[in-house]
Amino acid sequence: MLPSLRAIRVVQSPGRLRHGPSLFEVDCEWKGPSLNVIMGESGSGKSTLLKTLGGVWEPLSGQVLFEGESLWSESGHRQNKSLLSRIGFCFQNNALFNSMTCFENLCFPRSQRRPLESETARRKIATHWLDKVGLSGSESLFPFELSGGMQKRLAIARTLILEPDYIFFDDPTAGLDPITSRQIALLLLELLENRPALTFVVTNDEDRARSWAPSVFELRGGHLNEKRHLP
Amino acid sequence: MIRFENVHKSFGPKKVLNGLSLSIQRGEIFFMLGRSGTGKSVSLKHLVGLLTPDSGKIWIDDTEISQFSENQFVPIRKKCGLVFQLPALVDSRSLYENLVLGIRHLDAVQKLARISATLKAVGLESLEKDLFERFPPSLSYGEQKRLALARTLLPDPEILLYDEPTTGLDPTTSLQIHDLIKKISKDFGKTSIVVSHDMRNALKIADRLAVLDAGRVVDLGTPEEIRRSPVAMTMAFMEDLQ
Amino acid sequence: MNAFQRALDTVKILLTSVNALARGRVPSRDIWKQLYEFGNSSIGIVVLCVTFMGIILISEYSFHMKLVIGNDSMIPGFAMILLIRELAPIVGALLITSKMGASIAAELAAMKNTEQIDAYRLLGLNIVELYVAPRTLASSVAAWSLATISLAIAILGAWFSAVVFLNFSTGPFFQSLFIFVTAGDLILMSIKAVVFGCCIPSICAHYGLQASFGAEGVGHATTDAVVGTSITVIVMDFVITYLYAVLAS
Amino acid sequence: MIHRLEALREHLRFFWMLFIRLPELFTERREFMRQFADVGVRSLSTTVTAGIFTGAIMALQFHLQLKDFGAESVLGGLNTSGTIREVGPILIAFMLAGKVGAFTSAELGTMKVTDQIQAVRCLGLDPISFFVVPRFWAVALNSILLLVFGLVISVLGGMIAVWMVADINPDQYLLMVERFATSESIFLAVSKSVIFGLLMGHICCANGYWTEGGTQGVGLAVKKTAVQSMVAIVLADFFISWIVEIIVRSGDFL
Repeated sequence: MLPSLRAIRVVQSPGRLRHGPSLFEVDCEWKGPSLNVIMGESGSGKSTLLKTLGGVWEPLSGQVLFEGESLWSESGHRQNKSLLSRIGFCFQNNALFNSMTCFENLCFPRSQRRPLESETARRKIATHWLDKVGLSGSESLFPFELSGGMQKRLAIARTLILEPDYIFFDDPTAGLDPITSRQIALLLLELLENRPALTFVVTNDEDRARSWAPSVFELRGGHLNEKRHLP
Repeated sequence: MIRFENVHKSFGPKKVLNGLSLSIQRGEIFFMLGRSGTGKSVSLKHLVGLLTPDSGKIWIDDTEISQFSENQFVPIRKKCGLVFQLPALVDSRSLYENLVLGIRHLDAVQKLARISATLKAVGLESLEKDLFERFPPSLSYGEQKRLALARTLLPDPEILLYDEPTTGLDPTTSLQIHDLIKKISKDFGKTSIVVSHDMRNALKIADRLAVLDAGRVVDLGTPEEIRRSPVAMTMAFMEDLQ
Repeated sequence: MNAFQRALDTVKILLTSVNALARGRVPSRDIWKQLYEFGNSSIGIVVLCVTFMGIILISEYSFHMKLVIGNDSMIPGFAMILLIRELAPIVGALLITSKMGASIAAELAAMKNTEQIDAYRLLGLNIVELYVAPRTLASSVAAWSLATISLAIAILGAWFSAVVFLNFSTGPFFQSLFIFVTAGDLILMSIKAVVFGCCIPSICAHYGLQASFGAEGVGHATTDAVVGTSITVIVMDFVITYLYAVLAS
Repeated sequence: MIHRLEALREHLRFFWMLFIRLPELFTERREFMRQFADVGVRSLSTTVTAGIFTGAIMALQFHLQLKDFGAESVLGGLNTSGTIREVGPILIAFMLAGKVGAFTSAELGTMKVTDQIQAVRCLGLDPISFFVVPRFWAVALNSILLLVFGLVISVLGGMIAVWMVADINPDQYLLMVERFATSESIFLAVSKSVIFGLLMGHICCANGYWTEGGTQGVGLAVKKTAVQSMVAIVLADFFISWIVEIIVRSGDFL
């Protein structure tokens, strides 16, 4: 089944407050695997939009449909578990589990999502992904012992290790110096190449956006405007 | 004017400054660029005595300050104003009280005169009428940064030190901040040392740039020299600008 | 967020934790780890504080008994009853609150800052079951054992100070102890210790999870957690003592 | 063990510095007044709650113990003197350690982490006399006043609890208070309040000012303040009671 995401008049208020003026009203559809970049001034709510689309927060009104299916059941906040397992979210602050080593940070999510998988297979995949993002050798380090760039690499590995069909990156190059941020951007491109997933990346760095996609979506004035071609 | 001579500094096992040698002329806008963790901010903090070097010499004008005590740094801090990466405003005090922290010795009339001139210089004249009622948390992050700059400017220091003034700011605001640095340095004849990793804006306003790597200067020169420089680290920084 | 909403949210956290524990969804490895963490970190200060208070109680009571009845033969019994029923559980709980409770609030606030809590949610995990449940069981077991251990050592301390300072002899000391201290007192202490122990993690977790962002948020969350838990412990102690008084009389 | 001695020496030096900078309080008197009012208002409700419930708990305990001896009549006096001498100061101080102490170290810790302390230093001001000295005296003086006020409230708490459980009406309860609340008990209670106040003021300012390590550091500073305050309070209580015992019963003890 080709991944597709449809946002029907999705309205969201700023951050956790759940009240106050609505930040945006978005009505869009994405069909098939693609890399979509969303840009916008800081404070335009692009991060909140990504979290609403990515199932972190329930939309105030309107619906987010993954292949026609909604993540949030009408009754309460119970989330559709099987759909949730096909989503990978990479947070701006990395959200690394600081009580676990790098290796455990990768094994833990897989043990939750693929409980039947054998321990050895899981360890092999974790080691494979550590090499893929260039962190081989730092298996036993804790997140606070890593540099900014290395933490971001681990966060990306942890997001992709679940082989998700829907991938969300919240400003992956924020707070990094230009050289590290370019390395991370190239790493993303390399990892997402010919991967059948519908991917969204939020950023306000035009240099990086240019390397990801020829044109971008722009969140301004509470609406997600269609493609803007980058010079 | 300001000279580092083979300065070494390490925090426990981590060596941050590894023989830094550098000299900066009066009235110059001097940029120090480098990846995070290469000791840029640490070198600034040595100039105002927040850190003391393990070895090596540091001169400001013709006084050697590497072994100075806390009191000896008081006059130095009047001469060098440091603008921190975070606004570092005192949230529990009004904007006025924040601004006059550095000029408490002046009388009220002088204070107000200087404040209005400095607020105009940093583009915050609109705040002038409610300095007494408003508090830092009510300002936007960009405004807080400008107010912190005004606060550092008020004691009229000869040298201005900027610690990553535009990190965390969106592209448009950081452009405005860079223009502000240039205007203040040229209008008031201040020597400005700016630590940053924003090469594009640095090349626009800097008189000279130094590129640091692993606590040492690996490249030094005017913007033109830096654009054509064969040094690997500089080229890595330039890649974005093609 | 007013007091009632806070109480509601705390009860929700407590029920989720107890439910997870009852369903056996909490790996015993976590529980043992937390039990060690809770006991090991607070044993020293709890024993120290309760013992010193026990010693002082003996001299306080002798001062009062001389005023009221003239002879101080019954002092050890009286003093120890107050220690057993009130001070051992309360002081133990308040120390656990500041030592472990504050860490729970600070850690959860920091985890919220780096969005780890959202990350756990996306893996279909409930942070309360994962983080708070093992600590709830560990805290109530630790509260009870610390109260008991510190009580025993406090009685030794009291015996020592009675013999050395108040020229008591050992025989009457323990004799008055056994006359006055009934099984009911020990049960009351145990109820208090367990009740306080299992509420501390939930109250602190509530404050941690409601923390606002930045260093300010972590600071306020930790402070409010310590204050909120301490007040709750004192009020709960009064309620339990009041019920005991009504039932006993 | 050396680590502990080292820490103790640091604390003593910090405490001594706060004292000799007392005259500098005059230059920051407006900040001191603002801090004093702020701390007082913020912790009044906690003090009242702690006072009432401490008194009530102690009253219940004494009631249960004296019930079999028919010595109910002395309950009022005994409870008052028993509470204000020993358990009252400790429990109320525990509450204030959180509400006043922990809050101040969180505040100072946040200032340290957001570079406010470094910034003020670079503007030629001494951060200790600018931030710490006014807070230390605001916390210390407030704690002393609030502790004494809390003890007075605890008499009220005892009165209500006894009235509810053993229906001894208030004036019967108060009758014996004068006889038992001897000047020695009051002196003991006040001296404990003063020493607890100074201890709490110092511990919270020291931990706040020494905060390191970003957001986690602030949480750790608050935890340290709470724990250290409680242990210091119990130890101080022990030594004060012991010393007063010696003075009052000079022959008796030794």
